[in-house]
Amino acid sequence: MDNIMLKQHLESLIPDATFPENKQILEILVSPDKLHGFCRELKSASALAFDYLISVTAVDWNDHLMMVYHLTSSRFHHLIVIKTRLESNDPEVSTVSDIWKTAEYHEREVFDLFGIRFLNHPDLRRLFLEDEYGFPLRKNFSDESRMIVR
Amino acid sequence: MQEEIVKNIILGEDEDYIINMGPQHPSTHGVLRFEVSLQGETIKSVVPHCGYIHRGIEKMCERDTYAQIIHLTDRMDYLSAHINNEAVCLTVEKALEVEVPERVVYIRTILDELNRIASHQLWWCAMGMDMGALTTFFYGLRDREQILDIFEESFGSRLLHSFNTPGGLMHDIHPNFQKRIKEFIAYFRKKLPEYDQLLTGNVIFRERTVGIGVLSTEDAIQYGITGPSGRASGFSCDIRKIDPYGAYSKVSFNEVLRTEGDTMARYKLRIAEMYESMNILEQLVDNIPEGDYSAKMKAVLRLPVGEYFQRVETARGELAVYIVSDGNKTPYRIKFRSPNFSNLFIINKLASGFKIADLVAISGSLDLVIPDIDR
Amino acid sequence: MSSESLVLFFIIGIVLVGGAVVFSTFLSPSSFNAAKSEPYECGIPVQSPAWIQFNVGYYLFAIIYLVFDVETVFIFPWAVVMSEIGMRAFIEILIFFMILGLGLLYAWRKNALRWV
Amino acid sequence: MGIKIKSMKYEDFKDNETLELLNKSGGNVLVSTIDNIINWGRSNSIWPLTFATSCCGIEMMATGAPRHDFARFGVEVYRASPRQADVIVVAGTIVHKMAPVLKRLYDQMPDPKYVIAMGACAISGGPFYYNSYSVVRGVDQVIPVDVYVPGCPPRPEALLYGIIQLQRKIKGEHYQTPGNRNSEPSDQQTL
Repeated sequence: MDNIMLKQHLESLIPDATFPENKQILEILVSPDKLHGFCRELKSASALAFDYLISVTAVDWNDHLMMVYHLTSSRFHHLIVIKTRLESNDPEVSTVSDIWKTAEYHEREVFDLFGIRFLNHPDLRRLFLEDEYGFPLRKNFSDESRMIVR
Repeated sequence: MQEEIVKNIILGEDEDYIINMGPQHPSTHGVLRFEVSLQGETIKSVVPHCGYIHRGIEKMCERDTYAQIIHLTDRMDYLSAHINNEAVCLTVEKALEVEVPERVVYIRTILDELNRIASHQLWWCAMGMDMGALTTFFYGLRDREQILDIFEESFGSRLLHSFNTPGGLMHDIHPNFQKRIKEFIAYFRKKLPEYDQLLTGNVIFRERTVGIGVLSTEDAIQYGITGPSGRASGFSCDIRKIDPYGAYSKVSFNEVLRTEGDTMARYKLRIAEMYESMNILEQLVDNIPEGDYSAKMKAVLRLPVGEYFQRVETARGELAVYIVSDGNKTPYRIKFRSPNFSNLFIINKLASGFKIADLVAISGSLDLVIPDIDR
Repeated sequence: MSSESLVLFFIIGIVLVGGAVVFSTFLSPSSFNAAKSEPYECGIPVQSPAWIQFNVGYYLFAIIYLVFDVETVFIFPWAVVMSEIGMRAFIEILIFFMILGLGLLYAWRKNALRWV
Repeated sequence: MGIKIKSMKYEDFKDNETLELLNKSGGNVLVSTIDNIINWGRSNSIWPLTFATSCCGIEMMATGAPRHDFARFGVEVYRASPRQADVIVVAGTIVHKMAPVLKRLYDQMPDPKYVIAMGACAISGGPFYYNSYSVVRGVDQVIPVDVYVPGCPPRPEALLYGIIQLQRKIKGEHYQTPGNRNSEPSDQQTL
């Protein structure tokens, strides 16, 4: 199913989503509260069958944080990117680990490196760093004691 | 003080007896800690703890130019170093719409397959050694040295060869590169059946792997298990087939799939994949086209503003590189979706209920490389 | 075997073993730190104590092993003198084996050999 | 009576100036016959601990493999537990979360123990020296190091050369004070 039909299908699913321009993959910008319902729809819709979540990550744009979900289907092999925009001072978004199990650990990594809390995540602990450490991948992160910047 | 408390408590029958298959353990292939709670010898639950080799590569890449990132990506999954570098190079070339000469495409695909065979050889020797068959360590690494000689002759380094740069290769290959590969294939076609005689038919090995750690297809898709571990349970996720990059579209090879999903299926699948890689090599090695080894590239590459995504099939699964560029010479954000990260966290589902010796077999069959998990 | 060579044999044993132990403690450098006395658990401080109530299967296997180990200890002297005594010794050892075989059969039927 | 290093016929080992340095820093000058016997025994059977954190571990495995077999130098087998290991070859990057574990492993080794820092990461943090927030820059901040093997990853021959250097160092010691004792890093400087 190529991008155009995919786009119409997704527009029917979630009317108020915007489709930012992206050269390679079909991109959808969704508001955080609609995210969970939309993802459940994507997985259960037989025509779409997005059952394989490639990766969950975040990008810090200084004034806001952008969550990025890469999704594909193991049957149709079409690819989409879902994005949600979060506030940078108290970022939180609902988890998708009940839809795709692999999200549980990707989200723990994003929590560890970005500090984004995931609501009703089964076991939100830091994955790599110790607890009292800062959030390294944030743009305003600095740590003179351990990091020699060149 | 903590020692006194620990010494004089006697654990009741139902309390958990927790031991650490910790960072320094021969079978964790690196620094990964399994917190195993045991019931006698049977595993109740395995909690993997990582972070013991988290070097913050993604943060470092935000300060490096694209040519410098190559030297960091092959330190992530060092057993498929060349494939990791190629992933970043493909992303950058696709972003800049650079047309790479045909010769580079062929050489890159040949080196991918050689790297895949070398990685599977090392997996085979490590898995055998973990389960007590020490001879596999010597057989496997003896054959791997042949491939490392080919790498060394062309790139100068054995393991981490940053031979790929955005736009092509660092320099041209060695004149008797093709001859050495043909010799290697002839040599390894005789040696690979030896692997089967040594380990696959061994009754102790079969007893410890058949029916152990069964992974169903839905779980493989749910947990995002890609690569040989995913294909062993029927999840067809070979990126070389889904969206072929490099010379994979010009090569006819079949994607090895098995459905049992147990440790023996993962083992057999990787052995079959070595045969598959040799077929690809044979089809490619004779017709490397002439041409220059790299496209004309500016000294400092600046990707146009936007986001770029490329998926590549490494020896352990699907590596996806996601670059967000805001126009200057270093990426604004780079994310590596590493295959081992998703392959690791299925271990609790696979190993619960089995013996602790089976945990060693299962984690050996998942073929984990820990710096790829922590990045 | 005359008794002097037996005594000599005994003394050489003591000297070799004792010498090795004494010589090594006297010659080896030793340093002490807190972590050295704790049990080694892959570099992580020990979490739960090792005193656990584990399954009775381990105990059964140990006992069954002990019984048949002692049996082999009895067979060694018999094997040495078997040629002088001849057929009578052979019958006796068969009875001996048969009794212990019954013991093994009993343990097997009672599922003592089934691993948890 | 100076150090008799019979097994090393290579000329420049003899008049190498590090021998004098070795005498001054390693053990005292007078190395008696007991020392020679014990050091001969210790230096020709150094058992490493299986401790590999990242890419240098693969080159360490290749050193143990058939082609570059370091069992020829007495390094017979990788011991899994520090209780039976003589040398700890730190192969790979040491991160702040791993440093206390490494220190604990080093402490739990029985006494004539030595450390080889293999690879640029173990020597000085290597490629992760700049811009990395979690790498310990150099393993000698955590444990005293006897031999440094540079390279990223060092070739198996480089590790073999490092082991020969360690053997030379052991041969020049007093049997009661092995290893790089005099540069024990003060504890507060470790983390």
